[in-house]
Amino acid sequence: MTLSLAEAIEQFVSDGASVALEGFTHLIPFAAGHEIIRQRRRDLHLIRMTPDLIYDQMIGMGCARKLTFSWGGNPGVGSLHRLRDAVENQWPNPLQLDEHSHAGMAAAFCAGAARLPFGVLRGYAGTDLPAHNPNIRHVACPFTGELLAAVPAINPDVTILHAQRADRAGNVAIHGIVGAAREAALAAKTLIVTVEEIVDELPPAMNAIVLPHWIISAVVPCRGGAYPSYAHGHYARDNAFYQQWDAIARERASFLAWMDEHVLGAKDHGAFLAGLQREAA
Amino acid sequence: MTLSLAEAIEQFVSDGASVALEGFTHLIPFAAGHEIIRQRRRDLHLIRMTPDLIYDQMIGMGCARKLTFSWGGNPGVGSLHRLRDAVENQWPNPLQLDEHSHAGMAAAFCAGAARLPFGVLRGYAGTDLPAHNPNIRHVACPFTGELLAAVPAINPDVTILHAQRADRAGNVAIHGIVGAAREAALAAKTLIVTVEEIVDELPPAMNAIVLPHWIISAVVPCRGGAYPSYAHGHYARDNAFYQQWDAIARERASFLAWMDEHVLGAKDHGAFLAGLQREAA
Amino acid sequence: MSACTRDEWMTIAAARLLQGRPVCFVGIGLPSAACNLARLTHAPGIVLIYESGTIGTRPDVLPLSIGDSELAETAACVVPLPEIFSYYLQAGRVDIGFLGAAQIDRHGNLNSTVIGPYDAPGTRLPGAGGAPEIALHAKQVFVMLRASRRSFVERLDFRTSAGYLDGHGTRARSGATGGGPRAVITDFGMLAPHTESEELQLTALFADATVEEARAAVGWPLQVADCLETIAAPSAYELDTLRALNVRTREAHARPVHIPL
Amino acid sequence: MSACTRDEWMTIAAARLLQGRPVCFVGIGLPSAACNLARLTHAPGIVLIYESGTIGTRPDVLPLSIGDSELAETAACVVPLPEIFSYYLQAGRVDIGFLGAAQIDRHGNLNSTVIGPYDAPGTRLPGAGGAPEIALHAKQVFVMLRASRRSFVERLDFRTSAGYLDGHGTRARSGATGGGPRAVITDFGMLAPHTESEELQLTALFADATVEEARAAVGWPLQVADCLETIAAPSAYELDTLRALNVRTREAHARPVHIPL
Repeated sequence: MTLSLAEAIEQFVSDGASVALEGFTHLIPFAAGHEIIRQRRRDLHLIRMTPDLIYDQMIGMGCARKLTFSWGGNPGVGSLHRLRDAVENQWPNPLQLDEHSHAGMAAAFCAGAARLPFGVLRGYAGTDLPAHNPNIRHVACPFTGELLAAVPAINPDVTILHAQRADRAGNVAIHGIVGAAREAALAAKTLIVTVEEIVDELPPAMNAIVLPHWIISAVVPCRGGAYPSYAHGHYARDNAFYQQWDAIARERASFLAWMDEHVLGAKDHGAFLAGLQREAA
Repeated sequence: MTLSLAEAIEQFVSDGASVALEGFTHLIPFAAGHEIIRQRRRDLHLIRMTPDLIYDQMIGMGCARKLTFSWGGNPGVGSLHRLRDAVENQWPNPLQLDEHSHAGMAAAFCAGAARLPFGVLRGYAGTDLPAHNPNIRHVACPFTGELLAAVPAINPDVTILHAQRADRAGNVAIHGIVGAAREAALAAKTLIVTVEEIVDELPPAMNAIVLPHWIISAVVPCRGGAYPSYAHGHYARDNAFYQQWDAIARERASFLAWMDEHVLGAKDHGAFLAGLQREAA
Repeated sequence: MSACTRDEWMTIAAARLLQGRPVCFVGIGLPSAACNLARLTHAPGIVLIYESGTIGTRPDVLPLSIGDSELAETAACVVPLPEIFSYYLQAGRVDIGFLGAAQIDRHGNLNSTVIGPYDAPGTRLPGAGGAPEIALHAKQVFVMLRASRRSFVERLDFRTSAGYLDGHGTRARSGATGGGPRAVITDFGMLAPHTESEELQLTALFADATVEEARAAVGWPLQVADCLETIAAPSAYELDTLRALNVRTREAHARPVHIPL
Repeated sequence: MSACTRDEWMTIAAARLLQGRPVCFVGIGLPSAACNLARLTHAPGIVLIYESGTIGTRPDVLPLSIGDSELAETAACVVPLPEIFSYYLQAGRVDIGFLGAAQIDRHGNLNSTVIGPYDAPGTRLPGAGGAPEIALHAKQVFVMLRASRRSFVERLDFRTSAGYLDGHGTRARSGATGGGPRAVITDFGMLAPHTESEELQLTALFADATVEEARAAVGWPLQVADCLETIAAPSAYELDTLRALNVRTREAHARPVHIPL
């Protein structure tokens, strides 16, 4: 089913929902995150291995009550200041943390996709994480007796991905770095995919993953939907923007002013991109 | 490392070893199985989801002491008569069975690839398999208390695959139906891959999997190495041969005569194929 | 109606059960024919999955094996086998699973493992394959099996996959996620479970079959449902489509294969 | 030797540790520079894996993020992230893992989670990422970290990943599969664990650094190994290659990006 982004968020993302916007550095669904901010969703349980700028923005705008994550920084730059402000100072509201390692969270997504109640890994040994997260437990191998780490499955109410292409039947193909996109998609109760383009036939590609149309609730055409992240083969990551964000997000006032002008002040992702282009010119 | 097939089997497959020749209907490594028969390996623990004709041949020729499997038939035709003769009449020797469902064996290969001691699934419920296989046990979810099925990891001493292509660095690409080839490859202590061709660059393909060169012990150029199974994009499955096999393998004498003439009597896979071609002409 | 074989009638009766856009986990043989017939006639949106990992296949001819290249070439996507079983079947994404077997009992439990004792079998059958978990997880299971007193038995030699276990809700209480066998399509008509006892009853007959024929072919005292339906004879359209599919299939499989020398 | 910065020297010293064709699990920053420098100089067969799933990458410029497209474009293959962590790292297929951190203690345990109490942190750091399992499974771990009394501490605020735990074999007895931190490359030289106590000792100094400088930068009473080596100054070839790589990287990252409108 093809919807506009506003329709898809309106219809499928409700206050209080658990929401995973996945994509590992690549194909981060920025447009969808901005639309969630515009529609002023509240009390979301945000799930994402690497929160990145889009969760910094959603947290700073007060959308989130809880964060499940494994690495919360600005990749290659430093801190996510809004995430820090929420954790260190409860601004704009307290944020509950469900903190994992990448390996643990990957196991949790895989368990979710398989509809198993828990995932197993050899992990977390010798770390303080289990002492602070009751979601990290142990399970004994019924053959060897070895104790392994266990994490509960992640099954988001809604997973949102950005992809390069869908075909007219609604099958979606992603290539390049895929992260945990497939597992997050298959673990979800509802799956929304924004795409760069809709094509007659999906082209062959190395290392591609394909998601069949009937597991997808909505396909949303959204050119540039991953910017300032990137879409392999379509446009590059705007590393400069990631660096600029450090200054924008450092103070509450500059953050709010920027969000007000660029996100709330833009009616959609096209207007957001046009605004940045005007500013650059 | 590029070797001849005879060298690879000589060097890496020893009597008593656990050996998985994988490939689900597609890309079954017939040439490698025949070479194991020619080199008269004994007491092998054979592992394969769907034993197919190649294991029927290896079992009938006395290579195997144990079989881990989940479906032992001639696909689309009927029984594997040599497998049946071994189980029903211990001919040419007794064959120990470690019997699973596809889902259970897939979980065991995945656990093996991840070097976890066991795999978990919701499976085997209400079946008599656990009563006859001590390798099917249960594990309780540490979060919900639910009892799930558990199987021990499969880690073959040697996995052998057939693939369409390797590049000159030894990276291997498979496309089309892949079955549990990737998991069987990554679960193995030693991995041998026979390939249709060696190319400068692996072409992009839908749904392809790529195995990096450094997990592979030997790449063996072997055109037609999956025949009478098939290599997607290279040659078709010889369904007629699968049907003829039913008559060849039904009686011990006709089986032994055929193996003697076509496999033991051929110095390598090229000679085997040439023999069949002469017979067809 | 044209004259037709019981296999054709079974196939057409099964195809008619597939309405809308169900996701079907398909086995080789009659189920594969039934699912593709449904796709080519009244259910073009049906999604066919074969355990080889091919999703959304639209083969022009029927596959001989579960992993024919035709299935991959016409698929929306092909995924590794572990993914089909964990992320699709176990995840509850399959609406209808088709199963065959060597034996079925009155509660729809199936045997495809051995005739005789497991450790000293009279006949060793191919084994479980995907069946135990299809039986467990598909929202509905359809069984296709020709009837005889050797196949429809009072007591299985081995339970390979679960139907309703001992009936009377034992399956649901065991925690099985799927709905169990909703229909058994056989060569005299159809059986379906009684609402309470979950014992398979005769619910429909082919127009030219009789209750006596059905009872003679079933190894337990077969009950007849309160409302016994008659299965309409194949239409010319159904039969022509099925026969054209079978002709294409035979032609394709008769083409000699080049030995890759 | 040309004059060089301590960062350059650290990078070159780390690169020299990578001999042969090791499989390296690489992090962004100094480790990424060191691994690619080794690849471009004495170790062309080195296999670089980034946690984004790119295997065997040969980037022409250094990535800014762990998931830059350059890494995918030049990779032998790209696999899903769960596969990198389970089928490669956990499976013991990684020879050398690189880690950084905010804090390290005398047994090579690392903190990248919080400064202050976990529930009321003074500084919330990014967190674990791949570190706990890299620390656990890589056959050897190399740590790259500039030294100060705030980073080389007597006691971690939080243990994010395991080094030698409390030393004296506690790591091995805990069942960890990998070998632990074999070297800490810092801006005065290198530390390595003592054979028995597993306490990090000063084992090598850059030619222009002193034991006093090292001791001043470390928050525990730093022991000096019986045999203290001097790390040879960068060769012109090493330094030229590294600087050319850094110039290419700066140029590539300075290119304005087209807004996809």
